[in-house]
Amino acid sequence: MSLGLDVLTILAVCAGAFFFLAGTVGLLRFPDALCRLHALTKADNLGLGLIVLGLLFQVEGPFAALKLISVWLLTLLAGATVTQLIARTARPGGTPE
Amino acid sequence: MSSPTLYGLCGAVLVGLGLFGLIVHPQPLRKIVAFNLIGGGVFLLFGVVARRGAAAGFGGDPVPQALVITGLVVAFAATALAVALLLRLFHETGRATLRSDG
Amino acid sequence: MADFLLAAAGFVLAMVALGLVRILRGPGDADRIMAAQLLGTGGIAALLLLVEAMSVPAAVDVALILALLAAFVSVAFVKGAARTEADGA
Amino acid sequence: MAFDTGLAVLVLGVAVWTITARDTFAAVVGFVAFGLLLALVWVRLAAPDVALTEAAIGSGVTGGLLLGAHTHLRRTETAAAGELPGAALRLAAAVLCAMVSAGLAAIVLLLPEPAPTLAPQVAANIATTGLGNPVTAVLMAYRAVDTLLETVVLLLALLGIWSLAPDRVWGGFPGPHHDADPQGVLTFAAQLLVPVGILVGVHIFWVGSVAPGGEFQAATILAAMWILAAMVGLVDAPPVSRRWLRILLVAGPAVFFAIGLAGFAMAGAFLAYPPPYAKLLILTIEIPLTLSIAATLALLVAGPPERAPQR
Amino acid sequence: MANSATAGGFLLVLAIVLPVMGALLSLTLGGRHAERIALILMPVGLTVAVAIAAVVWRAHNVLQYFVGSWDPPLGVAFRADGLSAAMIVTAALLISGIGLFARAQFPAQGGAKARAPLVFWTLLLMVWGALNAVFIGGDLFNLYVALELLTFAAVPLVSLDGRAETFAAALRYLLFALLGSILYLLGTGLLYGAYGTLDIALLSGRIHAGPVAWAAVSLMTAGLLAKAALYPLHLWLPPAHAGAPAPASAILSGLVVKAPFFLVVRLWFDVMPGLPEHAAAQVLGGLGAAAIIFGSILALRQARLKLLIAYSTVAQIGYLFLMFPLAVRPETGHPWATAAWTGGVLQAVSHAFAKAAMFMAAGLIAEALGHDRIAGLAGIGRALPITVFAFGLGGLSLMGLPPSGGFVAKAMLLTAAVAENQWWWAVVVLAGGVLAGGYVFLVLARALADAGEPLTLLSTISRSRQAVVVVLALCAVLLGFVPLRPSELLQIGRPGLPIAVFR
Repeated sequence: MSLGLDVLTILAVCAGAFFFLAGTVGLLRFPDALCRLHALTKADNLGLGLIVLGLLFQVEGPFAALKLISVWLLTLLAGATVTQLIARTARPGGTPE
Repeated sequence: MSSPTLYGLCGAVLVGLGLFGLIVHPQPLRKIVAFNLIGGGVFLLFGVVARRGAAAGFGGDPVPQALVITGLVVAFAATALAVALLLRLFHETGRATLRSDG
Repeated sequence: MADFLLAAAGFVLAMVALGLVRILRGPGDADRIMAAQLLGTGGIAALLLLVEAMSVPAAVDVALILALLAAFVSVAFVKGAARTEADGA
Repeated sequence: MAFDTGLAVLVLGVAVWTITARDTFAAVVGFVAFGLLLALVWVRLAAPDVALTEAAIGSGVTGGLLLGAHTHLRRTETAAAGELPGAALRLAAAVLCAMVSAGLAAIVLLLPEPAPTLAPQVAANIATTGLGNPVTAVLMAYRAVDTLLETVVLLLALLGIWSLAPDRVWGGFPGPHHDADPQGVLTFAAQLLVPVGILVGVHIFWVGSVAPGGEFQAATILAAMWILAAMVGLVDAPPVSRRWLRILLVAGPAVFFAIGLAGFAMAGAFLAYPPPYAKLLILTIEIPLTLSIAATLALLVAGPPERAPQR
Repeated sequence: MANSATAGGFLLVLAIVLPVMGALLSLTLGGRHAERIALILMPVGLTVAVAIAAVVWRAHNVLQYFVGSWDPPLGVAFRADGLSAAMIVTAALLISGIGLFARAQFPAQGGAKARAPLVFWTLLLMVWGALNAVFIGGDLFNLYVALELLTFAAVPLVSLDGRAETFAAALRYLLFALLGSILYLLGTGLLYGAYGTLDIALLSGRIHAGPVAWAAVSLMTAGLLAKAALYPLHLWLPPAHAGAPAPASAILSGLVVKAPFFLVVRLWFDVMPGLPEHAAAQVLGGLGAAAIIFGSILALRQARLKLLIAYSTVAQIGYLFLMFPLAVRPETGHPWATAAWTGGVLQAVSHAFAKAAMFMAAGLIAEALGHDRIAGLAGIGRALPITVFAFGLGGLSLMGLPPSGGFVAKAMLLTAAVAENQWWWAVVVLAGGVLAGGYVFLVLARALADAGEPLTLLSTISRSRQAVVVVLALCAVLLGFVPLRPSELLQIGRPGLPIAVFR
């Protein structure tokens, strides 16, 4: 049974890692801040989410699972807050300084 | 080379880097950041000492680990005091440098 | 399994590092905040993988604190930026 | 091993960035990242307690503090940058620092094998403390006097910060006032985060006696949550002259001292705990200590009084 | 190591706990009570200090206490040898004197004026507790915490007046002090990594010459020198010590800089006895000599009295470090080495009294005149004769003229230098004395000059405050009557005499 779970973990973690890869490629390729922002937030939140999902197959007990999910939710919240700000300050021609 | 040794070398370089920043940067805020970097390096060396002393079923010697926790809290208090002094200096004089006029 | 998770952690960190190089050079503050954001998410992901790989379940709390404090620092960022804008106006 | 090499290189890269970055904001962002990576290193070094502390204090609250300071100082940046010392001095400093690093690196390689350790002694005596977490045993029993003096150091730093207040606002409210924006995104984020954070803090405190965690980490989280609520205007710092505030700040160290002195009578020495009650006594110290440290840390970030007490 | 509660060992705990708890109490109760708490604790703390010295003297041995009954290396030990006892008594006397002097300057007040008194009295007690913790610390990390306690208590004293330039001075002081602490901490970590203990007594038995020990001691010494403001790391000291209010300057110059010096002594003579090599000790002595010469010359060139005194501190710290090349000798218990040892410690003690008296005298003069420009001192000798007299008495110690503690200290360093064929240090001691004579007479000549017209003083200076200053200056003079030979008290716990710990 644990083999099946391991396979699920590997699949989810690989998918998560792929999203990190995609996010980074996006960062490297896109020309302006707004596009980069788009690439980044989508990719890393999904990437982390998939990795958390993968690890959920490994943990023991609901409490540990709850902790993992909280980590993801908190990161989403942080990301959303910052994205608000960046979108505001990174308007075309609106770079601070 | 083992992983603890690797991090030990990393700590050694961090101390030098932080020291450089502390000496060279004219802005006090940068000096404060550099001080924290030295602190990071020093604590890392403690961590390496702790890891090397793993025994009795512990992953590391708990004594240096506890010392690092104490040290981190003290370093934070130092940073807070330095930042407060710096901000007060700035509000009083409009400058944020240590260059004295005399 | 542990080796795979460790490798995955390393891969995520490598991606983060690559992204950092691009972003830290970026012209404005927005890029730097994104850098921190990317590093935060990637770091937490790597940490979670690491915890499972090394089987030290207690260290999940480290990720929890990192996520919590990342949110805290984000708000500090936003407040700071708002304040700077107000000062500049 | 490959992972450790990569992580170490990344840590060094971020550190170099922090030191060499042209502007201060970039350096501060670099420092926050540095702290986060160090937390990973601590997990690799099998020190989860330190990783928790590093994540909470080293990266989180210190990062917030430095960011706040930078916001104030932003305008002085260009003026100060002109004062960079000359190339000769920088070169001399670089050579000196390189020598320090090289020397330290050599020492790391020369450390004796097998490494000396107190781990067996910690393990042998841990039963008498009633604790399951060896780091907590060191902090609260074997080297309790360090911890006691350290909490006094925190209070002292706070008094030092308060002492910077101009006389006319002495006893007043620390830091600037933040207006609440009930519809704002930040307020919403804070309202979500604070309860979660408090739960996490209580959890970290509670597991501290048997698993990684403890009063310093828990206190830092609680402090961060309070600062967060203050930043978005949900709460305001009380005037520093309030008696209850002073009592809250001093209560932890005071209880620590009291139980320490009671050790003379109960166990024959200062800061000694009679074994059957050791865990109970330590917990009795830790609860007020956590609250005191949390209040102290929060006020350390809030800064000196800036607004007069009467409003 | 079954029983750790040594007879009288609890006194060591009290020496730390009483002032620190007093400080916590004054922080809680506020400005009106802070002064009262400090005044009550002064006689109590003085009694504890004298009791510690008496116990050490009677037993002729190291007084030791294991905190929490945990034996080192797991636990933390407090230890008082003859040197600790001498420093604890010095600190208690000086703190009491400074406290009595400061009553008029920081009276208990409410409202907006409450800030400075509360901060001053609380920090006075904190400095006291931290100093005692440094003097009796037997564990290198515990000493680190004690050093930080001292730093955090000392830095806010600098900017107590709230003038803009003092914030810069305080910040510079803090940055130097933090660099010093972190280097000290780094050395501590290396020693633990190599020897698995931080206890000084255990470490002295395990340590052996080698790169690790050398690196650790070099780092720790460098850090402590930054805190002790030894040339060329002295830049922070003059603005900080001169900018603080007079009683705070007296604490900083008289006591606080002695703590890092004390730790360098601990490190070189107790942590690694016999290990330091002659060459390294010569370097320390050379820095000391440079401090004496440059500090004195810079003092001569100052236009303000408090800055002159502050630069003189830089010079007098230099004398302390002359004891290293003279007292570090391969054979333990060498008679000339012990003479240099006594000389060095006596210099620390007598400078503490003399400098505190001089700073407070300068404070009274500045209060009376409204300024402290040396050029404008004419007539003050007639207006405040007792204060100027006290300043002159303190000056005797700085110059090394009899009768004064400074004379005995410098005479012993001089004899040791000549007897050990290290005559170059003797030249420095003499030159420093001449230069000190120069700057002391510069001030006295101005102060005793005729103003031409009667001075109008801004405020009247009470007799009692002047009396405190004279008494402290007299302490420095009285130290001149100690016999001119190695002190028996200071040898307690030293190599040459057995360090059998009594329990």
